[in-house]
Amino acid sequence: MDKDDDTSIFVSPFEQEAVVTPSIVKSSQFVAPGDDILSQESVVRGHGTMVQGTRLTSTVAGIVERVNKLVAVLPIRARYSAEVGDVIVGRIRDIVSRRWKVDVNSRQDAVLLLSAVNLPGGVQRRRTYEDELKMREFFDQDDLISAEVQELKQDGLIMLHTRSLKYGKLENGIFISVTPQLVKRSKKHFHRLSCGVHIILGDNGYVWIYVDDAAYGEDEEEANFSKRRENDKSNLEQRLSLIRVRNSICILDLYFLSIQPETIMLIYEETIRRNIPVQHMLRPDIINDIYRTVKNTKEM
Amino acid sequence: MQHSTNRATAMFAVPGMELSEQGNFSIGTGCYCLHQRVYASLWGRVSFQETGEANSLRIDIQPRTRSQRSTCVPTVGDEVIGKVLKVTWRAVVVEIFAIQEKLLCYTFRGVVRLPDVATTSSDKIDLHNCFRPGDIIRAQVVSLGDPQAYYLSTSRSCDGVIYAMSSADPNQRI
Amino acid sequence: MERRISQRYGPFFEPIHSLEREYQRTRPNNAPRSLVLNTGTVVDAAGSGYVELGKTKVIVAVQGPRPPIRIRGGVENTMNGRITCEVVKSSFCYYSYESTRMANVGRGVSEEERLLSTRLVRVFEPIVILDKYPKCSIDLYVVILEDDGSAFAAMTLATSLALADASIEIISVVSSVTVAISTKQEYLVDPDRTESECAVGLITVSLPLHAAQLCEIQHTGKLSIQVWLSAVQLAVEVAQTIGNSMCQFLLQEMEKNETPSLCS
Amino acid sequence: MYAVSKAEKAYLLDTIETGTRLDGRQLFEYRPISLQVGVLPSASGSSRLRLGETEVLVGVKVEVGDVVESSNDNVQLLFTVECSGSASADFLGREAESWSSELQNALESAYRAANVFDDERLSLVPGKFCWLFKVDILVLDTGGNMMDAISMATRTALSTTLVPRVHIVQSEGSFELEIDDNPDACDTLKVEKAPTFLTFSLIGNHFVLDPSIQEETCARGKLSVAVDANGDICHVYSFGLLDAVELSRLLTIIKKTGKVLLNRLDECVKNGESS
Repeated sequence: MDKDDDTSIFVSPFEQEAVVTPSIVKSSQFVAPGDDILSQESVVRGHGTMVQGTRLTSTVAGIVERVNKLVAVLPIRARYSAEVGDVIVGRIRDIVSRRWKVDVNSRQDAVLLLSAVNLPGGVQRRRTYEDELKMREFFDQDDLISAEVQELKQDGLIMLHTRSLKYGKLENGIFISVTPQLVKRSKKHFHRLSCGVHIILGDNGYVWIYVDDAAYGEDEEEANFSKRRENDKSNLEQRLSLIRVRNSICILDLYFLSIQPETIMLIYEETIRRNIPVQHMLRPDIINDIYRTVKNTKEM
Repeated sequence: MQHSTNRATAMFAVPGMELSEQGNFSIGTGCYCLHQRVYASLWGRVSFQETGEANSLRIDIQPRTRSQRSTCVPTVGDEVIGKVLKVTWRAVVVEIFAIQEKLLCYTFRGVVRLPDVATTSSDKIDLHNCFRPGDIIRAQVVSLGDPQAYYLSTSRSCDGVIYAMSSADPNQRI
Repeated sequence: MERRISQRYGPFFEPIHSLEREYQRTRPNNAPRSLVLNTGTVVDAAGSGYVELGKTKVIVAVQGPRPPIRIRGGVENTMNGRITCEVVKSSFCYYSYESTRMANVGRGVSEEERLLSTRLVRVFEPIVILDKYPKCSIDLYVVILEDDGSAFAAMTLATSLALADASIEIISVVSSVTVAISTKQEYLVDPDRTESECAVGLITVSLPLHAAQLCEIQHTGKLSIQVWLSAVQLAVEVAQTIGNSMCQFLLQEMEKNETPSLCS
Repeated sequence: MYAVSKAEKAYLLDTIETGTRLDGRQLFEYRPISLQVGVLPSASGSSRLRLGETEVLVGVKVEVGDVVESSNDNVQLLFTVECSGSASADFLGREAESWSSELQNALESAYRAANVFDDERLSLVPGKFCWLFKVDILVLDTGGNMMDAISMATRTALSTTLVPRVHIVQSEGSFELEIDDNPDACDTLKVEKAPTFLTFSLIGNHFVLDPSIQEETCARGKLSVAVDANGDICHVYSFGLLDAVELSRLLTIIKKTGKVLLNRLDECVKNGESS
């Protein structure tokens, strides 16, 4: 139980810094909606910009990005906008004929076709009518899955696929949603942290923190599942480190810091070093403390 | 509960009544098992049936029927009888009004989709030649389907149209 | 009682304390009012129950399990079964001046009715074995014909009867009772309207009969923990006796019905 | 509707079985609470409270009103709970109404039972005029356990409410009320008796205090109790199958925690005003 009159929890430091940004914008700068970006000749208008008369102005609050002549503004806080090849964590919202609708924190639900999933046992065949009836057994409503963006349709519809053994239903872990812009696109999304906890950093800002089944060196057999669960139950230590990772990610999200395995571990180890119990990690005073030290040790 | 102890072999049951300790009994309709005890979940007559195995009885509760109609819901594997409401190229919409010869209080919406109509050469069938709105068909529930309708199948040999209004129709039994 | 009726007519309420002085409880404190039970009152419904607790009269009709009728705009894509409830207080359910003020005359669903229906749904959600009724909705229609206190308890009893009558699988019949704590710290079981209004605390407890569990507790009024716990204890005991008599009633009904068919 | 997958629910249940929760809390532990008072300059008293992800804003407006129906109360409390549609998709349409009427009803009943403003100073003209405190509650964000957040915010808002001094001028049988010319001549309300709610969710076989929205979704029952500083019960509402024997154990916890919580709230308001 803790109460604090400190209002700092409402205002993340990033927003405070943003205020001092000058409105005359140089390269790679922060702009607010309506700010002039530049009046150079022959630029190509990208996302988040608008031509007003002769000026090019921003329509979102974000950072200006230039690629040759293309000028775009990347919003700092926005819904996820997909790119082909992104690894995402999504939640099944609905099942309609031969396809799942998946919530991926985007403007519209993504679509996962029945033909884009791996059948159990990994058999390669045409999806039969029986498979269609068993769709709920593969992924039921509200289930979390990891998947990859296969294709973007003209109207922005996101098509997913899980045609790889590493994708599929997520089990045995905790889900947490963060600002998608904090997750950098990288080659690797499945990480094993040094504390033994596995995470999937979805590009869409959904993060799955879990215990890897494969770590037990067992096959994915139903018989082992209950036994493994027994093991987990006794393994309180592991649960606590999972929760610690979750809270570390929470802190990163709160302070608008980039979420990568390194930064997560930085917070994680800082809290271990200070002997902060897991349940106190999200107390405003402690968060502030951790943030300051971490910021001093490493410019993030 | 006082009433439950001496009524282990009662003729009639009330929901929540303890029927027996779970032992050689297996659970039939209208009862459920909790903490190694069998309780009734329906109001009706209790019947014990031999299951064939030694010392094993199956407990069932026959619900008290006030009216002719029953309040069952279709489950996967049930044989249902319904009336065709609409025929499209891909599916037949059926109004289920009976499950296994039992009339229902409420009708449910069911759909026989093209692949479920017959086991063979399902892509060559013209549904309009097989079903007409108003026909009575027998079918089997294959899936709970989507929130709108149950999925039915008429691929078994005994399934299909069992009654049609007009004799001029080509009442092909599939 | 007759005097009370005539006195309560008029532009103002009389102060509650004077009411209390005149009022005399005619039965022992721990005895509920006479209970009348009936099933199958509504012929068209899948099942129905009727309960009289003294003057409080409640009728409940169950429709379903049936495919949900979409009243709400949003499409709900759940495969789970669900319970809906609609409570209506008849316009004549109070027999005094209040009827014009409190009863629902020509209005939509009143606040009180809405609260009662959410409560009733919550009582029966763990009781009905909803897993057996996927995609279906079980609709409860409650009419409070007359409200002379303990209406919610009567509603719960009547709904139990109606669900049993509709042959819907439930884990147990649910019994319910209201206990009022008077200003003199007496525990009054199954209070009527006057007693409920004068009480310092009012507890309604609903419980299934098969296990030592509680479905719902609602308490209003200020009490110390000890008093509260002993009141709940008393309520549980009375509710169990009421529940047992409800079971007896159901068994007798069954026997009455079945005897002819057995002979033939 | 907040969605939780079966796997998530299983993990949550298992974790609670070990005595910890998914955000690291113990079973009977509140999330961090941050509190601001005096956030609405035009209201007589206001507070904004954040309990984990739940955020509520409460404003109190003080008025003088006519007494209705010969009650002898000095104060009439009017609660309005508004669930903002931006907070949750559940708050659109009819769902919002049932949410707010339920919260409103619980608050009203608890405050009525606790008889909070039984204060001589608040007496106007008995039977003719009384104070009318309009408490407007706006739910800005839902992260579970709205009841507790609302009751705490309401209590703090009321405790910072300033009531102007009023002189009663009696002339020829009719009463006139004159508000003191000095705008600083105000009394603060005494809210020692005001109760606060403590809400438990029943998850698996365990009760957890202050459930998050995820825990609420996984819960099979709820127990919400309003206690005042003396540990007396002002309102109870529970649903879902719960063991009768658990009740007395929980109530002692409630009594203890409620006292601590109320003390901390009072302290917090005091410190906030002095600084």
